[in-house]
Amino acid sequence: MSEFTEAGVRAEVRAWLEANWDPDRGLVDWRNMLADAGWAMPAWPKQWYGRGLPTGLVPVVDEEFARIGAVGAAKTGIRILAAATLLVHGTEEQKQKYLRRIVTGEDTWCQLFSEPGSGSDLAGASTRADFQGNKWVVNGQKVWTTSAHHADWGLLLARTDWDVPKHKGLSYFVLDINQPGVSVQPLKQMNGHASFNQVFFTDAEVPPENQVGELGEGWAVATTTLMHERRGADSFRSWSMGSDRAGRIYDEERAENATQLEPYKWYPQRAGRVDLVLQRARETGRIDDPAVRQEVASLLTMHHAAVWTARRARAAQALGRPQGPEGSLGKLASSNVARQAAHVHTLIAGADALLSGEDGPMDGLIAEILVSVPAISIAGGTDEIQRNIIAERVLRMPKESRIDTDRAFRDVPRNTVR
Amino acid sequence: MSEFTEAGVRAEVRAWLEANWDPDRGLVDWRNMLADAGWAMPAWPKQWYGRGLPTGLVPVVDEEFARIGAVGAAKTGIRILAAATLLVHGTEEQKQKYLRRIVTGEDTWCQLFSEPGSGSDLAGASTRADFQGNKWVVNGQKVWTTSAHHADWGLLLARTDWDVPKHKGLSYFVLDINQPGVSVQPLKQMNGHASFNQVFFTDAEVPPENQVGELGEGWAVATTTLMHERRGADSFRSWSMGSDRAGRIYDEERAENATQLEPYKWYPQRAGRVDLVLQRARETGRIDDPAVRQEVASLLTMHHAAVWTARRARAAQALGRPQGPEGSLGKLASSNVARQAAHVHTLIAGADALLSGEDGPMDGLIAEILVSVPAISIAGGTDEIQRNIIAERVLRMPKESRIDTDRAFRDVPRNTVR
Amino acid sequence: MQFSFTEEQGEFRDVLRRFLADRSATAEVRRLMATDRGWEPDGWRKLNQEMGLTALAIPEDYGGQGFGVVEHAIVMEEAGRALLCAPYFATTALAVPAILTAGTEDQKRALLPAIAAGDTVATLAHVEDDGVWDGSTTTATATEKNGGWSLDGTKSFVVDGHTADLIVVLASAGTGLSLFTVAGDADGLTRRPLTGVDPTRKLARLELKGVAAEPLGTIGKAAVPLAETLDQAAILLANEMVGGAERLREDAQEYVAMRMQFGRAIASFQAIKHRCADMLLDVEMAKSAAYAAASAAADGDANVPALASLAKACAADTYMATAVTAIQLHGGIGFTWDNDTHLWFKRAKASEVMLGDPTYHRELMLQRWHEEDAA
Amino acid sequence: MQFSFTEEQGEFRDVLRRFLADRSATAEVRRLMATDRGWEPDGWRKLNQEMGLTALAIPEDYGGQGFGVVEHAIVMEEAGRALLCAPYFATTALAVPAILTAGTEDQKRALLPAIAAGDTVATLAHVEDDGVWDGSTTTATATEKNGGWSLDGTKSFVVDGHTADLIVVLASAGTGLSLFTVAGDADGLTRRPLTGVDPTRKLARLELKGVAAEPLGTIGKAAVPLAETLDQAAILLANEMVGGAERLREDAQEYVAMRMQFGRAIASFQAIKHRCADMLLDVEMAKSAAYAAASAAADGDANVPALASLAKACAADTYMATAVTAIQLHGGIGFTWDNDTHLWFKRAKASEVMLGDPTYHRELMLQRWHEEDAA
Repeated sequence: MSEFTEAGVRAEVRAWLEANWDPDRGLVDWRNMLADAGWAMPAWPKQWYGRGLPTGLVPVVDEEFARIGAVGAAKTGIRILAAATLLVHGTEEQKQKYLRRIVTGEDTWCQLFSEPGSGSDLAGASTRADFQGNKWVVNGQKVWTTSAHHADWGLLLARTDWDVPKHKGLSYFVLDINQPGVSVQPLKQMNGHASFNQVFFTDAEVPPENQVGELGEGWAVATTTLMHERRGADSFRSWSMGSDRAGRIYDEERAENATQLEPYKWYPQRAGRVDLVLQRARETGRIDDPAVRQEVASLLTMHHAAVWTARRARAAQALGRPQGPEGSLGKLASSNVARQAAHVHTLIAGADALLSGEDGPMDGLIAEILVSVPAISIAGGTDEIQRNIIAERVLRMPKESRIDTDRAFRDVPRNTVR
Repeated sequence: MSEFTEAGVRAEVRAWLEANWDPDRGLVDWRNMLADAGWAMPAWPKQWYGRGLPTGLVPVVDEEFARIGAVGAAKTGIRILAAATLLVHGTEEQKQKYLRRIVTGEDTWCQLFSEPGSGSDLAGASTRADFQGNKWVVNGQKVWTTSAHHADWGLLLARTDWDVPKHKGLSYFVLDINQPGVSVQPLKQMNGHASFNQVFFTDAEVPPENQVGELGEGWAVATTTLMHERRGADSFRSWSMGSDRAGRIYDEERAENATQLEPYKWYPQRAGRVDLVLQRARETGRIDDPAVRQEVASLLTMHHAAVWTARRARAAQALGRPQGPEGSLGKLASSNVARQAAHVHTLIAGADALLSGEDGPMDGLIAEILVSVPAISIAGGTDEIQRNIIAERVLRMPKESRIDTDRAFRDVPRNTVR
Repeated sequence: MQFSFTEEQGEFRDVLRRFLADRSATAEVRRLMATDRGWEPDGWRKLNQEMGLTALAIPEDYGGQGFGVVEHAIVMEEAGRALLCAPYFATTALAVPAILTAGTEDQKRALLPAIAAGDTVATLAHVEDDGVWDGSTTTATATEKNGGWSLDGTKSFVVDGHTADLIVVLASAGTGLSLFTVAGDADGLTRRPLTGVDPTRKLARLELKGVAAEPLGTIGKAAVPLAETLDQAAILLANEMVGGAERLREDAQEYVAMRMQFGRAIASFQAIKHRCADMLLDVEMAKSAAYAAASAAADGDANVPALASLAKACAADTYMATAVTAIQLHGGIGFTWDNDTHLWFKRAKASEVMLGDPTYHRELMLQRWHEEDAA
Repeated sequence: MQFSFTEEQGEFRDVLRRFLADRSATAEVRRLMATDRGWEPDGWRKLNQEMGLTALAIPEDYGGQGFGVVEHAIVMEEAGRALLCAPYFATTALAVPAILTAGTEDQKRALLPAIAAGDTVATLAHVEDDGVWDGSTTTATATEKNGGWSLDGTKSFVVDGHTADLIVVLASAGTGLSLFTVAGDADGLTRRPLTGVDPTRKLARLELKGVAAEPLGTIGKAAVPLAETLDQAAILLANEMVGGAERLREDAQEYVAMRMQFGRAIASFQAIKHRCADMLLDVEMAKSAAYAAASAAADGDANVPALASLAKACAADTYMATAVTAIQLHGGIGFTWDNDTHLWFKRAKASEVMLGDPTYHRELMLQRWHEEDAA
């Protein structure tokens, strides 16, 4: 059994918050206090702004923060993935340099993994890092990079050896975004937003101390990042949207959110906005059409079954039981739900589904659903990749035979960029 | 242009029929006359009971037969596949021996291709034929054999060489079913019918003159049979169900059909019986339910779109145009139609869908649909195989890489029988 | 709602699964389904008493073990998995809830102990020839004469109706819908087995001519108990269905791993892998719905009627789709009588329709939906 | 029905396809869709006159070429394939059929030659803010005064409504539904472009305040001409949709053949191959339905109303499904603005709804179905 009890943790955090919480403090100042007290990231180790708390007890801490209205550590965006990766693979110096400013929100991070030529096949990255003189020199292109335009640091996966199989020739770096060799350009999507970036490297530089993990071990490090990304895939839903209370710290948090959460503002629409369906069906009167009712009921069924499946997975996790199959299904389920939601929103809107922007239903929100849903079955691993994962890792079916892993990467057929 | 014209053919066959048709003639006697006159199989060569007529003009002959009520050549079952194969690959002696008795209906044939261990992968047949003394000796097992229990001859695909790749080691034979080494057993299906057989060979014998095509060229010969099977996949629908008119020849034809068509009597149910849907929906009153109406309309749409697609293919064929994609889609479309039909029949039947036999709707016919439809996406090539064929042959997508075609068949991993 | 089973529940499931794997193996299923009764009194009594199955969810006051809907649903799921040929669904998911919701205290004390002990097999006859599942078109009539009641009319689609010792019958008594208990061997009762699509669960049609009957609870007040009974039955059936679906999925998974074509296990083809992944998704979603509904029922959640319909529709669609896929993955062998897949396919088809098809339940679900209660 | 195109029809299609590939390349589509009008008068007049597109299906008596629905449908299919940004659908599939079915001989002679010549762009305004597609809830009114008529009310979802020279307006004249022609620049007519999901075909909302109008045909007798017009428009739209779907399918097919991941073209993955096979099946079925409906219309078949709804529903479902699949097969790149897939996706979404969604048309189809006539 753990040294921690729910009651003990609750009492301790409550007492500390009552003694220290002050909404008129500065945001960074307060988060530094959290870091020092170990309440910033309670599940992290004690030496790194945490308390080594079991993840099952973290919600207790969150509840107490919410009860008193206290602002927590910075958690939005890629920063938590960066931290999780550095905690496992980083050097002491790297942890010292980056972790505190992650927690305080002073630094913003982005993930430089996907490339035009390597989407589903992330290990096929062909952005190159060559050691020249006393530093790594990076050339190539990354894509689908959220927040690169206001990031300080990037988690870079780059090829350092072209003469070994693809997974063996990658290394992992922390790259300073704000340097002349890095050009960040917005990538406009079909829904009109430009919440991703393309990042171009032309002799961008990375000092050797910014290498994370061993040379050629970049894929293993990236796997840590990706595992945390998958686990937290829907975490943007739980990110604090900021409080509307008065106080300096709330003002600062709202300002932070305005920047940090901007790229994610269409994500709920991408998921289909099931929450709006009954209200819309009632308002439009389409709830009275038996054929529409069938589709609405199907959607609610799929949605709730997916929610309950996720809860089963979390409940098993909280009880420390081995992960069942239900844990790997959420991403695929969310694609099915979102597609059915787009269908139902169209059905409910009728002719109004033709309209967008201010002319469209809900000031264009319905139209935004219709043109955003296609992303959900692609972003973060296509449905096809998810089915491969479920088949191979959960159902233990034979792996697809590979022709790209047994030879030097330079000999693997691939598209030249774009 | 052809030497034939529609008007010319019509006049000629009409005149011949008016001069010769007599419903009180014996069935075999009449068919022998058809064979001699070339009206038995008008598209076949003149020396083999035909007239070398273009296939586009065959319907003209059929129309004239129908007009006067004349019985045609025997066409049911596997016999036409046997004939088509022998016409291409058979020796003069084989054609002489078998073709006339095929046309007259005196001989019944069956196809001995599928095995328990080779279904989708027909070329993986492991029934063996070994040349011993002066004959081939056959051992092994075939399955899914329609009409084997009353067949005279079987089209046998057997392995004659185990040391070459799978497609190279097969040979093709005509096997006499009525011999001690052949045991035919019924194979009961989930719908309660036993319209297929399993055929076991224990030192069954085939004389060398019954080999069709060269030794080791059996796969090419079988491909001819299969091509004709695919082309005529739905031909059982057009088989004459016999007339109810009076006359000796009609009596004999009805008796022939009772035997020959018995194994096929559930095939219309397997296809979903779309023809019954509107009538059933009206009789049960379910036609008034808007949700049911949506499903009925979807079914009718799928069904008619499939029918029209088949007609497009036939129209193009009749015009001598190259085969478009629409010609390869029928089998897959019929699976989709049948599944939706089973769904709609269930929806319409309501609680009655629980009942079968005399207690069930339409004396059990609806229940028979529900438990027969699963066969349509399997028999004659699974949906998965159809999609492979469409992707590879129509869309010219890359073939699945094969690990079974580059080595001696004896070294290919396979299930031992059952 | 409860989103995980307790360790005790898990152990109970494991024991039961092993027990039924042994006692309801497919050879036994095939033997029993070929009989007219569909189950054997001696064998069932023994099996039932060893595991206390009918007693499980009957309150202790009435001779039962007092477990709740979640435990009951576990038994249903395992029974569905094993395709148990027994009057378990009829007795515990139809008759017992009817007696518990409609019966007087005296009636519960009189009827339930024998059911719990496995001595009485019971069922519910609430549907007639028109196949309407909610009793709203009931034409069977109850007449009072000399202080006793007698029933006339026809009931159909009665699960195990020709073999049950005790039949709870829905009839109209002038003042409204009423439930009655009738003895299986009562005078004037003619029971005819119906030929069903699913040979593993038998149905019967009952003709009642002046059959002596005892009112179950208050005359004219059966509407609410009937509705509650049907909700509970739908939830239990949904759990049975996901058990069957899971079994089909596992068997198909095992088959494709073993079956070689083109020199490789067909499980290595991406089309097969993706189909299996989708099947897993489907079955896990339906399990979640069935479990959630059972848990809500155990909690007495206000949203139970909606969740019952949701779970029934979801499980029915999934069971049927899984059965279709399972046959497809087996290829030709899956269409043969000797392969076991069709046994579950037929149960899936019957269960799709039993208590109302998915279209019916989706409509009901929406009528019953209280957004604020949906967890 | 005709199940194959004649050689002349095939050649016409080939010429038109090459022509539009050149003149309506995606760069041009992107340029035009960014304009408020959505098309350019000079460019369109030139393109139209070179190919005689608006003249094609107008009878020779009225200055057209006198071809039938099948040829018209070929143009629509190719326009859908090329995503042609032009008032072609509004003019030839909505306004011209309305004029042909409702107008007097004099009106046809007066109106159609300028349309055939490409000098007049026309449209139909028959829907209002409630989005009811069959005109049954029309609230716009027509008033007679001094021997002339004037219209008041609002029309919405009017295709190219803000740019058309001539607008056929549905209004209620007391005695029943009536059609009127209104000049695009008439006094009292306010035209506001609507922001649409599909930027390649613009919609407008019209406010009419005492707008001078000429009755098209007989006052109060517009119901039948309107219904026939909408059937024909649905058939033509269905053909446009299958053209778009086919283009999406081909582009996706080309992309997967080129795109390498894991050291191989993704076209070599069985999941992709099967998806492409299903997409081909879908598109070919929808093409068959669209062609059959066009052929039936050309023949004056009694089942045209049912077939129009069938074709519209089938093509809409297929176009949308194909668009979804096409984006999926492109992966992330398919979700970007710079990739062309979304242009067709948005047209698919708009076309799904335009003239009534598939659910609406399936219901209509069944109401209109005459079994004996279905070939």
